[in-house]
Amino acid sequence: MSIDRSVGTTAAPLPRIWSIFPSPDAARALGMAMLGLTLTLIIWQLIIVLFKVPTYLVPAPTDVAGAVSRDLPLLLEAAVPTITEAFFGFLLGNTVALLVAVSFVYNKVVEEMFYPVAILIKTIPIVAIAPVLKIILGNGIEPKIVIAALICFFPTLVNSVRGFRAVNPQLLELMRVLSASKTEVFLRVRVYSALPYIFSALKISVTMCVLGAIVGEWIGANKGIGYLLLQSMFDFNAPRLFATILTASVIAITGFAIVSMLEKWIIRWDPGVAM
Amino acid sequence: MSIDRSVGTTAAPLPRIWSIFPSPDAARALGMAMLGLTLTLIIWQLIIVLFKVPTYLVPAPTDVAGAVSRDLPLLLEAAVPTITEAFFGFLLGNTVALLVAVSFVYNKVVEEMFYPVAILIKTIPIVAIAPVLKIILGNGIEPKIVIAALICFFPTLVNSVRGFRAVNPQLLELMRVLSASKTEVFLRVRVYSALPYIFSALKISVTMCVLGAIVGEWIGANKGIGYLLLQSMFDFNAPRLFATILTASVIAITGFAIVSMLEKWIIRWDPGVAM
Amino acid sequence: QQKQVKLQLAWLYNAASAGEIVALKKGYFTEKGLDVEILPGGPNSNTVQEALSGVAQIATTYAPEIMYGANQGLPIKTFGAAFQKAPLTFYSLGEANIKTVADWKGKRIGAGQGATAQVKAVLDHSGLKFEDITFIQAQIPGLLQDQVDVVASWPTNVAQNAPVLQHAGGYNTQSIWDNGLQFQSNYYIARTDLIESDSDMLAKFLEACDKGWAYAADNPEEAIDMVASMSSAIEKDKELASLKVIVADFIYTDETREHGFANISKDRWNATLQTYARIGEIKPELTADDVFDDRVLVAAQRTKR
Amino acid sequence: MNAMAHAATTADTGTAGIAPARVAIDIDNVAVTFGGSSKAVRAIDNVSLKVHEGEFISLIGHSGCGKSTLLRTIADIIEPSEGKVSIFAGTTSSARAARTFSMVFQQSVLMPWAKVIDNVRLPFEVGGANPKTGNFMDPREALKLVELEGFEDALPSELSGGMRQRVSIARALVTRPKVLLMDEPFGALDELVRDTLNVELLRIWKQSGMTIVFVTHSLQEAVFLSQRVVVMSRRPSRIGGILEVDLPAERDLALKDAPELGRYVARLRDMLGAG
Amino acid sequence: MNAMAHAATTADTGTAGIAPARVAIDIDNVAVTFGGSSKAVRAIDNVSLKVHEGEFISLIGHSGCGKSTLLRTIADIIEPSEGKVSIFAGTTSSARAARTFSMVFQQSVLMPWAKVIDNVRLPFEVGGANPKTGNFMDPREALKLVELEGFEDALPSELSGGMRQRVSIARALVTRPKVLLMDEPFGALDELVRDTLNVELLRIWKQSGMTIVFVTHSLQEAVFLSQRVVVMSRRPSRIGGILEVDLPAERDLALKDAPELGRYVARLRDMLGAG
Ligand SMILES: Nc1ncnc2c1ncn2[C@@H]1O[C@H](COP(=O)(O)OP(=O)(O)OP(=O)(O)O)[C@@H](O)[C@H]1O
Ligand SMILES: Nc1ncnc2c1ncn2[C@@H]1O[C@H](COP(=O)(O)OP(=O)(O)OP(=O)(O)O)[C@@H](O)[C@H]1O
Ligand SMILES: Cc1ncc(C[n+]2csc(CCO)c2C)c(N)n1
Ligand SMILES: [Mg+2]
Ligand SMILES: [Mg+2]
Repeated sequence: MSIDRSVGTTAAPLPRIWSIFPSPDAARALGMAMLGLTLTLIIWQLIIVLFKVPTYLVPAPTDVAGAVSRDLPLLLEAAVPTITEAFFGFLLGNTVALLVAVSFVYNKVVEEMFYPVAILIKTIPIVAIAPVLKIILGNGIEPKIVIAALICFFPTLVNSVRGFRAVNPQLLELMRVLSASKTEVFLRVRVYSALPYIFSALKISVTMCVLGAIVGEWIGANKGIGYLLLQSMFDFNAPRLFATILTASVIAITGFAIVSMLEKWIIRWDPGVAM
Repeated sequence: MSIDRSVGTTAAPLPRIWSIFPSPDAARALGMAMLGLTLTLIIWQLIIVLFKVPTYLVPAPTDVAGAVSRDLPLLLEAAVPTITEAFFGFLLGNTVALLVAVSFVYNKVVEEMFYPVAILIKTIPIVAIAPVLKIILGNGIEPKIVIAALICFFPTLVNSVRGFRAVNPQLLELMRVLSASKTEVFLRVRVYSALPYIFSALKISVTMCVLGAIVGEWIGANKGIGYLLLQSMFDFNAPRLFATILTASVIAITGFAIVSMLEKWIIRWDPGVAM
Repeated sequence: QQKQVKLQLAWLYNAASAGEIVALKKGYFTEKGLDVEILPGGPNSNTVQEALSGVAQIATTYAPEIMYGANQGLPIKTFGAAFQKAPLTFYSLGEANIKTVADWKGKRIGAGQGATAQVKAVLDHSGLKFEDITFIQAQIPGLLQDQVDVVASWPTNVAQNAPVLQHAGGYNTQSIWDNGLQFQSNYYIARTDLIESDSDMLAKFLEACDKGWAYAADNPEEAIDMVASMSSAIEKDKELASLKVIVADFIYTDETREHGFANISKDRWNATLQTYARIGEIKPELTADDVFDDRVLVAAQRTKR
Repeated sequence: MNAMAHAATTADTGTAGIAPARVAIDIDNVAVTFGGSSKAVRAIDNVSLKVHEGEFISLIGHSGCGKSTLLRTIADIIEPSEGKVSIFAGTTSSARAARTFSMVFQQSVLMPWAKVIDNVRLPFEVGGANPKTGNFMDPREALKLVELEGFEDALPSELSGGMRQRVSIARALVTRPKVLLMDEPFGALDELVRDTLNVELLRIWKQSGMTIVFVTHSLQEAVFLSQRVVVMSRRPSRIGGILEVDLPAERDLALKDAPELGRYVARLRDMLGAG
Repeated sequence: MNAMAHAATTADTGTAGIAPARVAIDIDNVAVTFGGSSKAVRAIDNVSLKVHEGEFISLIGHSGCGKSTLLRTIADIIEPSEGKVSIFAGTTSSARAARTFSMVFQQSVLMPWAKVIDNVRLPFEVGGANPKTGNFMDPREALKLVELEGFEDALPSELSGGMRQRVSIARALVTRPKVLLMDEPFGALDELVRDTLNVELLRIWKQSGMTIVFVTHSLQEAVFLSQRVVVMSRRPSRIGGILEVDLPAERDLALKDAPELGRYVARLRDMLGAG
């Protein structure tokens, strides 16, 4: 049963120290992930073989593996700009989302007025504003960062607004008795209550910002995963196309793993508990 | 201070009854949303006028208003298929996400193995697999539903996995003493603990599924918001393009409002509290 | 003193922009006193808007975009056309036995949403109506998977068409060019006011492109190397095949032999505009003068080849 | 017979009764170590104790000495690091599955989203218990027992601290368990309610032949209720001594102020001080 | 002087002391009504009481009668539906801002993410309190006072129930407030610790001249600590009576078992039963 985590064990675990090296836990998770991916690949290969799916449509994992080994330098080279764009887009989008969420929590009226505006911005297709972005931000990395940021902004906004409000009311009473200012309540209580929600959002947006960077590259680029994707599509080079998608996935999965590790490191208390 | 909600008031509120009619609260929220949107439109108009932004790039709200009034029947007609696709995509994507989240929570190994696979699926750009989707699902409404579902699947997965785990450990101990089965723990405790997370995810995915339906229509449709969007873009009809985007936003905002209302109706206890 | 000029391409760097890239790499632009930057495009780029809004002074784009832009009164015109013929061609597998557009009746016709008008125009030319066919958004895989009977593609994209070209049962084609829709492609466009005020610069630009394309035609391998040096993911063999088709069938035609590189035919523009007006795509009052300004072509020294 | 003479520091003294009853709970050399955030804590060490069927036994000891830990070990929530616990000669987990025992937690553990009545009804709805076939109590009757009629439909957040604790007690009684584990059940109750519930508990105990393990801080309560009082020493906690209470089986409230009870209390105080 | 003679049912009896002290807390005709999920509950009604500076006053009453509600009204957490509360002739909210009072909540309210020492330090870090200029206690000293040295770095989830409550007490003492509001602070503590803390509290009280309002369920504790004991009647609660405790100012533990204390307790029990 999942209760196990509250069970005292014979041997006390070693004291937790901050380490950048993967823990045995992380190694196990990695192994399991590999297993899961391998299984998926096997099923995929089986489907390709059994249903005789042509390569130009969906290549078999073996074809993709061939493309990966052939095009590895190309894939790695393409990964660099995309990772950079995704990274800064992630930072930008989430920072803005958190700031907006804070303003929403500080001021209900602001929330009621501008939550719909946030949704409106969310529903603008990138193509519709690409020229504007190009005019304002040029042809460099900036518009791609902004697009990645735009795409990962919303989940963090919604989750952190929720999180900042999911506070134990008794803690709020305590803070009131201590005459804590809104900011102090925020920094001492709401932030911690919101952390599980925020990390959940970061996990969503870390994958979305990779997609955002890719779509951002589609407004015009000659490098990056998005570019490679387009070129492979245009060339009907399905193995390379799927190798490129796989590269994007690896970037996203790595980002997800990093956020998960950060989460484990930061949320050391049980987020379900309230004292 | 936000503590106010725990403050007893002189007059006891009327007992809460389920009503489909908007409450005074809802009316106020609607008013505020209108105010927020109006303010945004005014700022937008000012920017257009002050910076002399040409209409072909970004039209002024007045131009868009003209397009809306001219093209209203067209917009409404286009909204119908898109709403249908988004709605079914929302149902499908969230149902699958919840089921997968449940399987993850039931079985840690499954989670470790297939969370990365979920991210992989999430990072596949729709355009890249559009031909495959078309072959499997045809040219009807199905591929659009599937794309909308794909797009809104991930936030719900991540949030509900988190939510199902954010359980007060004392409640788990209680359920253990009562020898509750995993399913019972699930239905009686985890579901409720996860509800704030799930609703947060639904708010994210309700907007995303509209975008998903639009993107779905881009790979092949002759009606719907996505079709109209592309057509307006081809025609350089910027006012109509933005009127279409606005229609999409209205759909998304309405979905968001419905989910928020459902949330208020279902989560009647304070989600920050643990007894 | 070099003049800074930006060229916004309609697509990624590839064989279709080999001439321009060669001109850049070989310094032909510099020779003309132009410091050119070539910006790649993509599916999320809109070159008409970008040329209008100053992202670039010059852009390349396709005929429908230009007509729709003119239809909206956008101040943009073509001043040259790298491709003398629009390549759009409809492919069907040999077994389907579709020899002419007339055979399309009752068939499933596949193309992108943007090519709907072209399909209409071609149907109109053969006396068919749009309702006589089933229009489906599709690409080559749709044809191979029997989702459509006919599919639109560009013969210049050799890699995409390979499965059809190698199809055991053979294949049939109907190009729009041969079926009543004779517009050109890969037009050079600029703001109307720029064409009026600085046709000299645009003429120099065109002369450099002319030189670039000529060099690419003579040294296709080297041209592709130059393209590849700007875009890492190019597959040289595929691109070389494309370039050869592009040069042989689209850059240099009887038209260029007579009038010179990048020539635009006013009559063709007028005919195309009429066709588009007839099928209800644009206003009937548009003429070639609304989409084309010939002063650059006139001013430029162009190779006849 | 003088009760003092019966005080013993070993665990295996017989019960006060004449008929040799079955052993209900056999705690055999149990130790529990927690792996904490900074260091491992050995909460209890080397605890052995036999509780006989039908016995009422109290645990007392200093705050933080391990009373709750011992109770949670019996309830199969914590696995002992060393030694083992048997219930009616079987494992704790089979006893748990058979609903042999109920537990009242130190802090009232209620589902914040469920009405009071649904919280009390919980044991019927999970773990395979069927109120139709079992010898169960009516939830409303249980609520009456703890003087909470009229609050059936209230949410836990609308109750006072003592009222919440009484809901927990009602929930534990409702299945009429053979063994009742109570962790400071009456701690938050005023004397009057506490007295009532003390008498009520004794009545139920006698009527049902239940075995009760009762943690309390009130020495008076311990003596008043129990046949034996187990005194736990400071951490790492062992059994510091056991006091047999040789008072008549029929006990009424008058006994609370009686000098013989006072003598037991004084003796217990000595034992605690020495521990 | 016989204490019984001083028992009164009106609130405005003077203090037992000779010097006419200032009024610290003036509760003037206060009523509180809660709007519950099913029906409105009037928790307290028509309560008037003057607490003098330097007084130690206890509140007793049945579980759910409104003791916590009254304390929370004084602490400016709940706004009274009728009447008003003044603290040193000012409003409760200015007293709160001035850190005139501290409060110990009925259920220990701790930040689950913060170490014990950081929980105790909280009052210094919010609300503008500056430990350098104020007459404040060292957090470690406060922890020592509640016998928790060595647990500075533990997380609240690693503490026993009683230990958590002691952390709350330390946190309340650390600012050396002029008024101390304590809601069953010693409810979860064993008698020995409770006795120690009783004596310690009396010492601090006398030394500092604090005013203390103390909710307890132990009549003995109420009498032992207080100068006056306020008995609250059943819901809707009013003041059922006030008992003046005319015991010597110097009280030591021996007094707990003294017959004169017993007489006061018996009297209180009668008053409670009547209420
Ligand atoms: N999850 C945990 N992690 C680490 N230490 C723990 C944990 N739970 C309890 N402890 C430690 O075990 C010891 C015993 O705790 P326990 O709750 O059993 O005490 P208790 O006797 O019930 O005290 P109280 O009377 O205050 O409730 C305490 O010192 C506590 O710090
Ligand atoms: N938020 C609330 N909503 C509705 N009713 C409430 C709320 N809080 C308290 N009450 C009601 O007010 C009454 C008084 O509660 P209060 O907590 O003051 O009791 P108390 O005297 O402190 O009891 P205890 O000794 O059990 O702690 C109770 O009947 C309770 O049901
Ligand atoms: C399948 C297909 N994809 C994209 C385009 C648009 N496009 C991209 S590059 C280019 C010019 C050819 O190099 C064109 C027209 C198309 N027409 N057909
Ligand atoms: Mg305990
Ligand atoms: Mg209370």
